[in-house]
Amino acid sequence: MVTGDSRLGLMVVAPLMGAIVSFALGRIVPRMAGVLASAAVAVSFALTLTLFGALDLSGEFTTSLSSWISMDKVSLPLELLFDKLSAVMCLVVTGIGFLIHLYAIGYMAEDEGRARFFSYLNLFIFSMLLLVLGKSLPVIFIGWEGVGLCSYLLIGFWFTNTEYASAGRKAFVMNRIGDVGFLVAMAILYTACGTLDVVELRKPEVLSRIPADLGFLAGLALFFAATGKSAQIPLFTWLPDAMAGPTPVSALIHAATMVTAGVYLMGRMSGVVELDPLVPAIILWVALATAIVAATTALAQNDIKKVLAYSTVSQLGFMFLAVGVGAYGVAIFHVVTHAFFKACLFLSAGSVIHGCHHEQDMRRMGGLWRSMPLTCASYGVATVAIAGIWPLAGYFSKHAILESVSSTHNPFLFEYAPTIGLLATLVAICTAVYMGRSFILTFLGSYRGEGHPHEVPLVMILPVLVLALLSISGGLYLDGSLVQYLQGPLPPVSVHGHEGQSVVAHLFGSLPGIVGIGVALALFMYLTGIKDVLRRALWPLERLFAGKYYVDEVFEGAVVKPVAGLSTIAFRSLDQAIIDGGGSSLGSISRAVGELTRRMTSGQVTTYLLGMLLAVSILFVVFGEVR
Amino acid sequence: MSSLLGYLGLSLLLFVIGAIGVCIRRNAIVVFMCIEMMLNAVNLSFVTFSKLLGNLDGQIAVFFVMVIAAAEAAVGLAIIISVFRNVASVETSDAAELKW
Amino acid sequence: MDFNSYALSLLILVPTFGALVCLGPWFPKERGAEACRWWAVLVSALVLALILALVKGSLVEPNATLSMEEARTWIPSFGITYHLKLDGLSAVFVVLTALISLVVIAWSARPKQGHRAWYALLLAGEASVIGAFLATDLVLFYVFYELMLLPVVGGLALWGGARKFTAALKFLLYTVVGSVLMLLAIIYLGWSGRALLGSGEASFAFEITTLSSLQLLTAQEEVWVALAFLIAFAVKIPMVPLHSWVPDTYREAPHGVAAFTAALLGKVGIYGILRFMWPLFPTFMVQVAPLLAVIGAVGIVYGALVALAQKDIRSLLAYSSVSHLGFCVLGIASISEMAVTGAVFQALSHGLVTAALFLVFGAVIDREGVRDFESLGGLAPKLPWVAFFLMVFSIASIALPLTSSFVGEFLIIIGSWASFPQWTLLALFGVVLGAVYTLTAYLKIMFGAPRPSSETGSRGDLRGTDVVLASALALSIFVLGLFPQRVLSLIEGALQPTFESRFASAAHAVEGISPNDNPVDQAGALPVVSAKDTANHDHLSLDSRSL
Amino acid sequence: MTFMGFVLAVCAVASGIGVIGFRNPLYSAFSLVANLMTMAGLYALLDAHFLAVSQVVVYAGAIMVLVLFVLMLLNLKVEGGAKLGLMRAGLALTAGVLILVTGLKPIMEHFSSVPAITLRENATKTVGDVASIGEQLFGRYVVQFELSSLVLLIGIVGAVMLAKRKHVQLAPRSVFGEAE
Amino acid sequence: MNALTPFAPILTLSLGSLGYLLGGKFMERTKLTALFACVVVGVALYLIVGAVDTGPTIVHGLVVNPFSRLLALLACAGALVSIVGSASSLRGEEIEMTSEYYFLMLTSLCGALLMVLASDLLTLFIGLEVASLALYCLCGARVAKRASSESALKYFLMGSFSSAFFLYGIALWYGATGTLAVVSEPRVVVSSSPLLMLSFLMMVVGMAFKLGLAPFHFWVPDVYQGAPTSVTTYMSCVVKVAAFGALLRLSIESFVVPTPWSTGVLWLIAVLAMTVGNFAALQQRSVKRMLAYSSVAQAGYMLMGLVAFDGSSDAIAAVLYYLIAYSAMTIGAFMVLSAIGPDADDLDDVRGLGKRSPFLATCLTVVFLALAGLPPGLAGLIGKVYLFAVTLSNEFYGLAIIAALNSALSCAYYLRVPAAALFQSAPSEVALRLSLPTKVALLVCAGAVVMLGVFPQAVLDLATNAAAVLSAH
Repeated sequence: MVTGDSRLGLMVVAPLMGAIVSFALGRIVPRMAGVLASAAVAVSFALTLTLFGALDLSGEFTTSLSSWISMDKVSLPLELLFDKLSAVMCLVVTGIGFLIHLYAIGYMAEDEGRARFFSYLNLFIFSMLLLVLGKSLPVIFIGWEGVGLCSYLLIGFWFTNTEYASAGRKAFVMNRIGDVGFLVAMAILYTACGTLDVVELRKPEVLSRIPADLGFLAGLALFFAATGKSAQIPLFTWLPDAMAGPTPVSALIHAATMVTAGVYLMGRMSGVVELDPLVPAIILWVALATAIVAATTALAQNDIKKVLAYSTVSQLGFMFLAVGVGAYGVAIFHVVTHAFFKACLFLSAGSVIHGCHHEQDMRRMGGLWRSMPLTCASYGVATVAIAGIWPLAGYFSKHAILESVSSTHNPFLFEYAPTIGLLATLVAICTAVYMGRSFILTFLGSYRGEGHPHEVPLVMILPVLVLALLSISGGLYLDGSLVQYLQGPLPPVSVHGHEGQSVVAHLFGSLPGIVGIGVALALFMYLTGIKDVLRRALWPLERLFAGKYYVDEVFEGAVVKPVAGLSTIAFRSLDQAIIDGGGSSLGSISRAVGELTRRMTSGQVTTYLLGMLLAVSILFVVFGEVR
Repeated sequence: MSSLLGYLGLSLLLFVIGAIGVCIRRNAIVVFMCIEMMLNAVNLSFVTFSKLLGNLDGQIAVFFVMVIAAAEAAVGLAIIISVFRNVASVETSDAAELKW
Repeated sequence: MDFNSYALSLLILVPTFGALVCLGPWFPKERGAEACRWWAVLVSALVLALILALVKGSLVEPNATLSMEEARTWIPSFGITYHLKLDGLSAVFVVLTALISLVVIAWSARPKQGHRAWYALLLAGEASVIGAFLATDLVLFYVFYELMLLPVVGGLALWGGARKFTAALKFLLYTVVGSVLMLLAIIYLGWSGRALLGSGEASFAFEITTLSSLQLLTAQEEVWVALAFLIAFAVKIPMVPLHSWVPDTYREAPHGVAAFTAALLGKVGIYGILRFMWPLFPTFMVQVAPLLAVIGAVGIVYGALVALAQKDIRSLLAYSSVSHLGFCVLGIASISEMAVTGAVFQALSHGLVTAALFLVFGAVIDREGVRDFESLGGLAPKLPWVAFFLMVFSIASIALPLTSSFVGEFLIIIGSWASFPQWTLLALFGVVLGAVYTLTAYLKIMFGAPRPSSETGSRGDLRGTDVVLASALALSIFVLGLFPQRVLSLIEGALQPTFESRFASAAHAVEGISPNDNPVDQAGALPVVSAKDTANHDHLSLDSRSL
Repeated sequence: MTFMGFVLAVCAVASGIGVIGFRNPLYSAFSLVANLMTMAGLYALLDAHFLAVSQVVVYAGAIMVLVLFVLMLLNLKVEGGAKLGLMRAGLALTAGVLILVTGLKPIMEHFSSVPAITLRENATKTVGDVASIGEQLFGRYVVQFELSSLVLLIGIVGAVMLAKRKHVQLAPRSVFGEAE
Repeated sequence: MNALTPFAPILTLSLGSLGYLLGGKFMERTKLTALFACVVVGVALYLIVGAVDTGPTIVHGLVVNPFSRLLALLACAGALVSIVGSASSLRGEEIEMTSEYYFLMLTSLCGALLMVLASDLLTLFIGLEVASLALYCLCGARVAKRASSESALKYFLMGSFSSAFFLYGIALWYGATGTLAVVSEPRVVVSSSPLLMLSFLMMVVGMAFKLGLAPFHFWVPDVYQGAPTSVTTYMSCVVKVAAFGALLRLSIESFVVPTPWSTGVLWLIAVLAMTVGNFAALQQRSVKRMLAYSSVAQAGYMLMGLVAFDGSSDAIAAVLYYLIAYSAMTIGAFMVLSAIGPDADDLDDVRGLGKRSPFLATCLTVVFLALAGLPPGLAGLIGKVYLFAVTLSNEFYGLAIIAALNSALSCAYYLRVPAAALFQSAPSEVALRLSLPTKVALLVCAGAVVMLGVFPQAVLDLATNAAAVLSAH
């Protein structure tokens, strides 16, 4: 173990500096902002690579940023830990982050607020690095909240549109609700174990200090936190709304990195999560439900980014499936591959939007393969990848998840394993269908929009191509090895790679994806009549899907309205009427009494004299007889 | 000696009558006269006590009370005249500008 | 003449003198305004420099404990002394006072008329608040405690809004009713002190260390006396349901005075509980802790809920203050060293944040001429600096990490979980609501399409000095958020003696009323006691405690 | 109480009631004169001869003449009968009765414990003739006697100040005084 | 010669007042009336300071001891300050017969001194009447003003009425003890005989009237408002001092309180006074009436000390300290009004005072804050602290709490005056010009209000010393 490596600190600080510098300098030379910000991320990426290279030789790296809270008996330093898990995450964050920064230079070239944008983006990278590098839960929480803030700022980047700004607020608040879980977990763990250090919290002797019921609660609270950040039921509706932000943001934050923080957290705190086997079971069911709901909803969306957003939610559900069965490594594997192809998808979609003059509705696209061939190619590759078709990246990770689900040992899940497997496979098919649909609607057929779509500049297409390449090769390269690599920080997983398998087996494994894409082709390209028949037959379902399961409405009715009502009641009935009114009425009562006593002095001296006589007589009566 | 105690009772009675008069009459001069009557009632007590106790202090007190009553009369009547000049009445109910 | 023996008095005298000078004829009506401002800035900067010089040593040295005293006789026959003391606890608040005063004074926006009175009031307010933070004699404390009303009432009455007199009266009555009861309690204590001191020179004793060293009151007396203190401080802090002066006062007061009041006055309540109630009524404090926890947690949620329903910027800030200070109450109630330290830190941080918010929101109100955020909107492009600082301080207000508020709230939550998990959980919902109303307000004011109608009364963005001042506040918020440890140990050093000497015995005394009978739980409720044995080098290990 | 005393007492009460009962202040004044005279009689019965004489001279002679003079000077009308509130009278009567009831017992009973023989002895000791009163006045009470002159002086000066008028300005002046 | 020293101040005042009868015309012409009064009171003050204690054998009705000396001193000082301060306002009040005016003022002071120095009840009563009769006339000194004569009439009628009660009390005391001396031989405890109790009640009624304690307070607002402000200034201090001196001495020396019974009586009156006074003052727009009601309340606070009297000197010392502080406050408050103008009364007249005369506004603020018990008027605060202290230490918790709440309530109306003066705009912007004596007197009052709080020890010692005389009995 190496302590105090300055590279680690620099890696984190570089984007922060980038944020400040690009903000300050960017106001003066707007064009420089993107370059500066990208450079900062590049530095981080480079440092990550060097550290990653050194990891095998020297074990883990730690460094301390600040002693933060250090009192007599309480010590909560700001320390960073670079182990294999954080290394992988860092590579994803800085690597893909760098690509997206590059892309954004082109994408945001026309925007007035570029400096602000890149500054936020860099700030995000900084926060995300803190999150994945945090050695103790408070540090992770700092990053956790930091990315939430950046997400808020970037979703509402075009703040003159109140809807966008509201979407940002929604994201933040939903995340905040989740954060309650994080804080509760920290409180429980600290109270029980006296430490919040993630390394400590992996040790069985430390974990054994947690009483059983609290262990359950802590695990659940952590998962609750993760549902907020990673858009799982019940806190997932913010993610589709978050598409209000610029597309690079969607790619970076709401697809590749931030939303996977929940998965990362589960992995980091696997010891706590698994204290009570009921917690993983809950995670699994929630994840499955999320995957299904999101996938079906994606079927009925027309906004290209919304489709991708629901797809992300659904894929995150897949990751949590792995978490639920204890296959953290596999989950991380899917995080990585998902980062490749989803970032690619988003950036391509961004290019499409950019090329179509900010049109996002797929019904007004089509036939774009002619005008934007490279984008079309990348999007296609990524679609195949996410559909889970061999040999592209998605196949390996998704297959690994399905495999691990079927081999679960969790007492609460054991007997349901086949059902879960079946449902997960259905979701996989569904994924392929909606992705296929989006590809078909966007790139095939004939152009239905107005104006002339055009291919995007090189600085935008290059990152997309790199990501497409990664989507193709990433799975092959990382299959098995990544899960193996993560065995140290994460609990061992029984799933193995696919090395020995034949092509036929692979193709058989890709069957869901192939079927899905086939269905999509059938329904949306060749046999559109059937689509209409189906649509008529299954209209309630379509309604449900198109209406996003009415989750927003339910949330509005079950949470927002009651809170608003409660707030009005608290203000009007309680605060103004009773508390304030009580005080005021005390005031008016005393004024009235004052008026009364004042009127006793009527000006009539006879009355005064009578008053005095009466007073004397009362004194006599009251005190005269007393002995 | 019950006769002497009777004087004490009479004194109290007269005092109370005077006090009641003070409270029910509105003519300032009559009120003043009632007060004089109250003082007189007290004087009777003084004299009676003096008799009962066998010392002359009570009677001396009465003497001084008379002096004071005389001065009071002078002052009081002057005040009443002064009020009469301002209000054109000696009814206390007319001199009720100051109130509340 | 030794500087140190006068240093503490100087902290009070310098601003007093400054205030008197402000009133003099040398700052004439038209031309003297800026000169008067600079004079006041100079004086308050001097005070800040002075207190920083006094505190510096213990901030730099890791293990130095801060303790300065100045004691003089005042009314010997009555046992009333002029006794000032600067320790970690008071130092934190005095620094806060000096800083906030400087910022409020230097802030360019001030009422159009009456600059002399404005600066004199602010300086006098600074002097009295510092006095309250330094006094250890109860009567002296009371004097300063009442003097603090001066800037608020004066500010309200001179420059307040339409309903200023109602607001001033309400403020006054609430605080005075509370404080008069406290005065009775103080006197009762002082009298009890006489009973035990025997036939000394002084017939009464009001000095806190003397008083707290004696077990003066019977259990029942303690309840009544402590209750009187508690009510007074509860009004000041303010605790729900004694808060209804807050919205009126904050709504009607001029920005500077509102900032001053919100940032500093309530802190005296918190300080008072820790400085006076803790050492004097340890048993009571342990007994009342569950109630305080409920009040604190309910206050957090209640304040946040009510804030949600506000349309007026100032009312929103008022209720958000109620909500945020609920954390302090919760922290104090938990009687865990961590949470209490957190509570003090939270108080400090709230002072910085809320003053900043009042000033920057004040800039919005000044420029737009309206204050209910339904009629504001889209200001961000027009007022970039305001938007920037408002965002920074809003973030700090909702306690995002790396801001000082986070440190406070974090410590409170973690620390009080051991004692009151259910109320801590409730408090956490306040955190969520806090984000909702803060961001909603920000959204409504800053975001959205710019409104052409709001162009009237526009005076441009923040001025240079204001930017510097706001930056200073922001910087201190982040520095405290990132490097809180020195300040924390300063606070801790001051609190620890009380903890160790008083609460150990008090906890045993009230063992019967503890929610659980398990001895482990007892230790859990008072982590300090158990932590001594189990603390290792890096981490504080606590005995587990079941829900 | 001797027969004479009883008669005088009845007269005193009757004239007292007359003072407060007559609507015409003049009749009240005459009743008061009567009352004062009965008092003088009572003093005489109580061996306070000097006081009895003074009573007639000072009260009936001086004070009442003054009162009557003022009454005549101001030419006062009869007090409005309708205005005499019944409630007020009732309250005053109640209060008076209460005082009487609560006061009478302690006053009357105080000397009941004193042996009658002592009281009779005491009674013989106090004869308020001019000599004995004069001795006291110019002996023990000389200071008070001198001070009483001050009282009378105040009466004179006060009356002068209040009743004498110089040039009266009737036009009201402004609250804030005038620039001189 | 020593035997005569108690008379020296009395003699000075009476001879001084005679001086007005002899040289009044001359003094009026040369405008020396006020100066002469000041000189006389000054000499009297000096003589009081120099007066040696009379021993246990009391000759000719006067007693000098630290207690009576302190009160006499206070009365004289109060009179001096109010005479100095209001000398220049007589003209505005249209009081043209200044020599008579000062004659009456000196004689009433003389009466007040008699009240505190008297060793027998006869002297006390004469003093009471001297003081009262002179004040009745003084109240009507603005002969052409209706309110003035009305207040004189009211004061006169009610004062005489209450005097009758007081006199009856003396008669009953005489009947019960066989003596007219303040201190009976042997001393009798009030609750030992019903007659004494009756006597005590009667005397308390008489004194409560003079002090304006509820329910005998009806005259206070009308008289304070109607009388010339200069007289109100004088009266609010001197009468209170004298009556409190008399009440304390009667209660403690004559009736040997405390007994549970007498405490009950006084408790009730104190509570009634502070409550009625404060509530009635709450809604006043007339500052003079408001101050009048407040004086009712303040008298209630002071009575609290007597209620709490337990035989030790603390309680009485508290009353004395508060009396001293209160004198300064009330003189200051009324003097500010009379400095504004002869008819300044409504809150509107005070408005914008800060602009018209900053000095006056400052004095007003200090004094009113002191009345409310708020710093920087520390005297009020310390005085209240002391009173509360003795009340609490003798376990009158209810009384203390009532008083505390009352004093909180009182802030509501006290502070309206400085608020109006400082924070509201003036109806007229004319700057006020104050005469030098007024300024000096105001400065003395405001200074005393602050300094009595900052350096209270000397005064506290004095008060404790004085109180020790009473508690020694």
